[in-house]
Amino acid sequence: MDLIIKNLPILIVITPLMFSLIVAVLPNQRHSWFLTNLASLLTLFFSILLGIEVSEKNLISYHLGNWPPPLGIEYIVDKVSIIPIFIIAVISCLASSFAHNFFTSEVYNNLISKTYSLWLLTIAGLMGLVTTADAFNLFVFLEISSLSAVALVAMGSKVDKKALVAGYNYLILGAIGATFYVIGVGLLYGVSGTLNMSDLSQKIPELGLNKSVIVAFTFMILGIMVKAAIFPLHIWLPNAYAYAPSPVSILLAATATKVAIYILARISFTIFGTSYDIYSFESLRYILLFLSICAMFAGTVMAIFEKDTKKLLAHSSVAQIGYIILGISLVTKAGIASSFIHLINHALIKAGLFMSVVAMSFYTFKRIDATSISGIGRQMPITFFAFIICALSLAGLPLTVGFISKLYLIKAAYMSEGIWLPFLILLSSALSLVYIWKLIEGLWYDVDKNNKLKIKELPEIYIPLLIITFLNIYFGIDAGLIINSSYNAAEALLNGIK
Amino acid sequence: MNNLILKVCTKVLFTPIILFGLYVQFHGDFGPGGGFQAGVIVAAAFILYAMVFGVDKCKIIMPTKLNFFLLVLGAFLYGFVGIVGLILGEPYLSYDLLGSTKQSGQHIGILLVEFGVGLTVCNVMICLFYSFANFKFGSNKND
Amino acid sequence: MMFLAILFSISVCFLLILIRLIAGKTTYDRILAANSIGTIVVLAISIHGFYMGRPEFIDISIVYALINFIGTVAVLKLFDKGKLGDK
Amino acid sequence: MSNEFYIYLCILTPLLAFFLTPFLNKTPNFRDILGPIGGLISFYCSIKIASLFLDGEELGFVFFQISESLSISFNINGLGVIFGLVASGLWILASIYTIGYMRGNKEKNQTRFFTFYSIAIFAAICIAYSGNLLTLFIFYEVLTFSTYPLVAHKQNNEARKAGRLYMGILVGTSIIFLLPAIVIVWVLTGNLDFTEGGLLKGYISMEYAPFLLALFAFGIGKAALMPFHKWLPAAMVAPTPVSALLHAVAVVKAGVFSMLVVITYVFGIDFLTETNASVWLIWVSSITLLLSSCIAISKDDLKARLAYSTISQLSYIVLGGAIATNIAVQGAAMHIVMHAVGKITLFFAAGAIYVATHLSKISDLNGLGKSMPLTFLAFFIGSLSIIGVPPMGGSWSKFYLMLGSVEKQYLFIIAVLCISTLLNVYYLLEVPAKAFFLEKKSNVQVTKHPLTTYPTFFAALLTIILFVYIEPLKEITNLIVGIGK
Amino acid sequence: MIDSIINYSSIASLILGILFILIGSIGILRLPDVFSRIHASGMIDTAGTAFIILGMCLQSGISLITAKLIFIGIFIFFTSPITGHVTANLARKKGLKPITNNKGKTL
Amino acid sequence: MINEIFGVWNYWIVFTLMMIGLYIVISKKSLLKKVVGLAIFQTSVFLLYITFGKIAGGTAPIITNNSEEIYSNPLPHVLILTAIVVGVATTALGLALIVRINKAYGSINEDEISAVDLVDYHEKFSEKKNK
Amino acid sequence: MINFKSIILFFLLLGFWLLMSGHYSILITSLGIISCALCVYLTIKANILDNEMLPLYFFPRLLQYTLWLIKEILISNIETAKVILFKTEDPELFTVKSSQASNEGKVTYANSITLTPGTVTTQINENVFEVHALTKSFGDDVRSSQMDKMVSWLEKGK
Ligand code: NA
Ligand code: NA
Repeated sequence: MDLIIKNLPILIVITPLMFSLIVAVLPNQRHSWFLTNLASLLTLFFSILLGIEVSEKNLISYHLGNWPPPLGIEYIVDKVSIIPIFIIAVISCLASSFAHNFFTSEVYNNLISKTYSLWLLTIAGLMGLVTTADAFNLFVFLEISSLSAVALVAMGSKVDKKALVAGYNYLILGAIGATFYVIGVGLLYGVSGTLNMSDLSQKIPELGLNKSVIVAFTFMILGIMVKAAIFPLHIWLPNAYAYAPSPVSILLAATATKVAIYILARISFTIFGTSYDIYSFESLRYILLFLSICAMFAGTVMAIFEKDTKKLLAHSSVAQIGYIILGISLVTKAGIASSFIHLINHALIKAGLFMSVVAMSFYTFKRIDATSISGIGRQMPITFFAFIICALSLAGLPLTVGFISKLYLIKAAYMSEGIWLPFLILLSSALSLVYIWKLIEGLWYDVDKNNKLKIKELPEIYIPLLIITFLNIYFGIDAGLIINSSYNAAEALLNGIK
Repeated sequence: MNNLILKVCTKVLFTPIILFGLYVQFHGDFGPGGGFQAGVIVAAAFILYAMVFGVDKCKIIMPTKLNFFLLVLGAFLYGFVGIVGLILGEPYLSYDLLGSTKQSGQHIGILLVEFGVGLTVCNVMICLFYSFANFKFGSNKND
Repeated sequence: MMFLAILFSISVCFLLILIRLIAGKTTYDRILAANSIGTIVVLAISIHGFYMGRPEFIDISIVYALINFIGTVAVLKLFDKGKLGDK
Repeated sequence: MSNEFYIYLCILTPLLAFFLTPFLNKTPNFRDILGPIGGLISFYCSIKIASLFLDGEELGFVFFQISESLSISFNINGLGVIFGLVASGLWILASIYTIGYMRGNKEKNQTRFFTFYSIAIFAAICIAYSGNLLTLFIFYEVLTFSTYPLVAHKQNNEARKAGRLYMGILVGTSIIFLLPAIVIVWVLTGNLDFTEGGLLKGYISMEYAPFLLALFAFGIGKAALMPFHKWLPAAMVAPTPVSALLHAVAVVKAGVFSMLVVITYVFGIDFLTETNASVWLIWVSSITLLLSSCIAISKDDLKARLAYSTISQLSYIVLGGAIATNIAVQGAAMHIVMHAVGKITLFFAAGAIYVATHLSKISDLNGLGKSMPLTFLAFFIGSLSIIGVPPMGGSWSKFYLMLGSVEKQYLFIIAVLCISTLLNVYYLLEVPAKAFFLEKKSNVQVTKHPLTTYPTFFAALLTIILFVYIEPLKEITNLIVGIGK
Repeated sequence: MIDSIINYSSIASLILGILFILIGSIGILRLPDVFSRIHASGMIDTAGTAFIILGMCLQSGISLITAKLIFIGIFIFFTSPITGHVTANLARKKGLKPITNNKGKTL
Repeated sequence: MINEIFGVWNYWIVFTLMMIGLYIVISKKSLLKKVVGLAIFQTSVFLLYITFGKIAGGTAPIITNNSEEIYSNPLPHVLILTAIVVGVATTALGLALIVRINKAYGSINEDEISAVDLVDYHEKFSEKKNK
Repeated sequence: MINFKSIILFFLLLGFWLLMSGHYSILITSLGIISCALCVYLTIKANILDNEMLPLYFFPRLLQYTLWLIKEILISNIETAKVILFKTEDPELFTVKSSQASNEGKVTYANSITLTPGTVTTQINENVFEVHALTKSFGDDVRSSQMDKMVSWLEKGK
């Protein structure tokens, strides 16, 4: 036990990693599924232990291979990174628990074991991404996670060949993003001679005003912006989410971009936080603010005109990412906290929405078209109930997590920008009601055109779906935990800025 | 390519290339070698064989399943060596405890890790070749 | 200094063949030129090792020779069959 | 027993009824008696709460804390006392009447109907006693969702369409306008609690106040301010007891109640007077008032006419709030009660007529007065109350509203009130006049159900009683505006 | 004495090698078609490589390096005719006709 | 002097490669060429790292017996090696996808693929209408 | 299927390993033995361990032939250099017959032709080779079939 606690930061990475290797060669798909679940559960268990550790120690630093930083690679878990760690662990656990039937029907038979393997590899990549404190190591994990995610997306080609093209575009853009990031890291390394994040944050101010640092910062941020699907670099996202196999959609929607946003915050505040004054990044943050506002509206408008349900949700994700980035771009404690609140909450919301939509589309074996497959909610009342709750949460109704996010985001926006920003936020969230209403109306009101299909509830998805729904409500009622941890995270991040 | 010279010469080259690959593999820490290059060299032998005699024949020596298994095994070895350190109470990727002394521990660790890398790289290359071998460039418009 | 001079001369040869590689005319010309460049590079790497006083570089030139050969065969095969797979 | 107990009991009784009703599906008698009993308990508690409030006791508790400054809490204020009394009191009458209506009409799915009826009452009482905007909003939405199955009860295409419009407008306005308004209040003040004298004072600048008020006014779609009034006539497809519930007891009253709460406890009357933030609302409500009266005249369907009458009457209440003087607000608060009792009388009568004759067109009612004298008499009395003729309760509220506008020297409001009163006279009194004085058209079968007639008549009597027994109500309204403390 | 002899012969060998490579390169550039150019390329692979490697072998004496150099030489000797032949073979197979003066004899 | 020019030239080459790579990715319609462009783009980064790692007069960081040897900084090389692996993986995955796309669509041209998608969409739509 | 050939192959490989290794620790050497065994195993499994791969019967005369070939290569290199630098080429394409019986013999002959600059084997049809020569004199050299005889001599070493 002591051994486990000592090695927690690496355990959450290597557990899924090693399991992914074992799973890849298993001949029996059920066994693969079982091991995937086991790995996810173990990871969750380690994450919980880590959460307890972090609440006591504030910061856990782990040195790979006993080489002390800045020479060796350091893994750090603090009050900021514990948030994405939890998101990844929980979502992976929930989504993998019901994945088997979906993969059996949506993925070519000979690829199912490999799909599980890639799933765990994605988890490992994301976990590594969150924990590593080495700027280059981060790049490696960035690529591990996004390459395996690309492969996962492409697995959806049995249902629709568009998955291949979606995966391809994701790959190309993602690779460009990652390369941009690594260019930035290279430039920083060139001027500072170190790759360790905290070491970088100390050495960059010593350089004074340096053009390389500015270029590096720009490259890194641009690269991560692609990964985080920040408008207008989001074009890969809707198709990738929509055409991926269903459980993958859930996993990606809830974790991948969130982690990228976390990295964005890490880079801006941990690495460059100390040199904030030197370079007066204020002007840059207005660009981010502008983009996030664009994302809010562009995503919403695209979602309004979208027919395919999964794609609609993906477009809505683009808009929601806009909200999250908006909070970060305020560079205040309240702003960052609000963006972390929404980071968590949106993961819960989107996971729930995707899960219910996916459950509804299972028997039809195709994507739900918001207009053509209608009245499906009547045939699957429990799933529909969960869908409604999550949709209301997305709309920001009180007693759901969506309300808390919106509340704190608007407060933060008002506190630093005055009335116009809350106005824009409210306007875009009002617009978002259009597509939410469209979905609900399509799924519930429209007369059943598909009553020939035998659509039943999917029992195995009940528990994860209801858990997510419950969490959506529970954290809407007892918001203290999320709010406090987000404020802690914001404080920890802003400690970097002097 | 149904070419007598190519066939006969491939037969001759196949074995030495593999041996050379293994040589590079196990002399990694003395020269500019290592698992990465070794893997590529060994894979090159297989790829040459597959190009000249056909992928199907190559799959007799290196079946797809074995290929994938070895690929995973290599990666697993890489990770597992790290875990051994972890189980022995050291941080991940510290090989000090693998041998009797710190030096030999490091040496054995690196040897094993390099072997894992080589195995993986080699099999990844072969795997890639298998999957791309039958990709026919049709009359696609390319721009 | 001698090795530097040799390296320099090799570069000249390299450039000469490069002209053929670019000018080409037929694909086979280009393949041939590329193969010859490969051979030259193999030699250049070895000589560079001697120039740097680090003859261990020879291992690299062996690998390069190998890759050069297999690459040429692969390209030829590709132009023959359109794919690498079958006989 | 602690004072909070009464609030709990008052709220939990309809909730208990909600949970029990589905289990009593097999025994309709037990199921149906739950309503009146529950109503009695709740009404008793409401009276107790009212008397405690009049004694100056502080009543309220935090149900739970969401985050530091957000909570679900209940707190008693004057407006709440009035609305609580109305909701629980009329529940008794309505439930008795409903039994008669449902059985007389042999409606299907009665259990479901009663289930959602109870939850609607529960939501209404929670709204009445809510202690902050968040609680109010939540139960406002609960009310919307719980009344949806009631509106779409018949489950035919027409009902579904109406239900869609009903949900669309009420949920849409509440999320698009009301919720942002609440968020803005929280952002500005960091607090959502209803505060005497106004919460926003000192937190919002003059130029933004009207906009915030507009968000509230249009966000509270249940107040049926034009142009968000369409749901009300559309919801008329529902069975008459539902209409009664919607128009008289729960839904629209919840709307105007919320409006008044926002005006008195969030903005504060003094603040509105100082900033003139509500002047535009006077205009909007006046226009709504006149227009809907005109539309009412053009409607031949009795329930549709009553619906437009309701829209117009709601605007009286909003107008009272918008005038924002003590007396006008008092008048508005009184009008909640008066209109509730008056309108429930009219709806009960309309339902009774429908149960007896299956007629719903006014032009078909000629000469029915002789066969249903009590019902039409009740309709007549209810109409007089709504028109504002003494000795009916409605005269008090109209009087106060007039006084308020005089005090503010808004003469055109007086003119509006006068014109609308004339229109009221025309479109309401036409019904009993036709029933009593015109020839009976053809053979109309009249089969009365006693449980529909007597509650109707009792409700009519109540309008008269309220005229005489106005003192407690006055005291409570004094406390609302802070007189006599 | 021996050392300097070895050194000079090594230099001579290297220069010879370079000469052959240079001539081969010129041949590749100058000769009219792919079949003729293969001959020039063959010069680089044989004489050029051989002399250069010989020069380097003389430089390093009897050592591991020499063994490896010889290995490279053998490898290039072995593969050069293969690629040359296969290139020519493919060109013929695809119908490319060499420029010749004995047109009648062309197969 | 030479050193300075050389250093600057390195950056120019990196920059040129980068631009060529990006240009190919953006402008070419062939999915295959895009992957090639991406590979060029990534190669430019390797070159950038090498430039940083190079110490004037230093030799390759392979340990010899001569302890006074000046080695170039080995870390960038390790990093490049990792980056190359990542680059190879990216290219491989891209190619694998192209193979499958070619199988599914019969083309690897962006425009043709979207044309196929469009045709599919219309067929689906007209099917619905006919029903 | 461990036969004489495979054992010979093993020792050849081992010799190669030991020659190249330079590190003779127990670990590395045993790894070398394992590696050589693995190579032999793969060769057997690939089904290529035959006379074409390892023409053992060439060995007795191999050295002599190699020396002769090197001489030939040198001469033709100089000739080719002359052609490239000073003379105009006069290419010709012609066929010759080869007299070797085995594939490995033919391949050796064809490769020897190609390896000597100035001549390239372009096609092989059973025992008819198509050869491209840079000038007529190169062609005459091949047609004189001196090399053919040498290879056949090498082949008859068994
Ligand atoms: Na040749
Ligand atoms: Na030749």
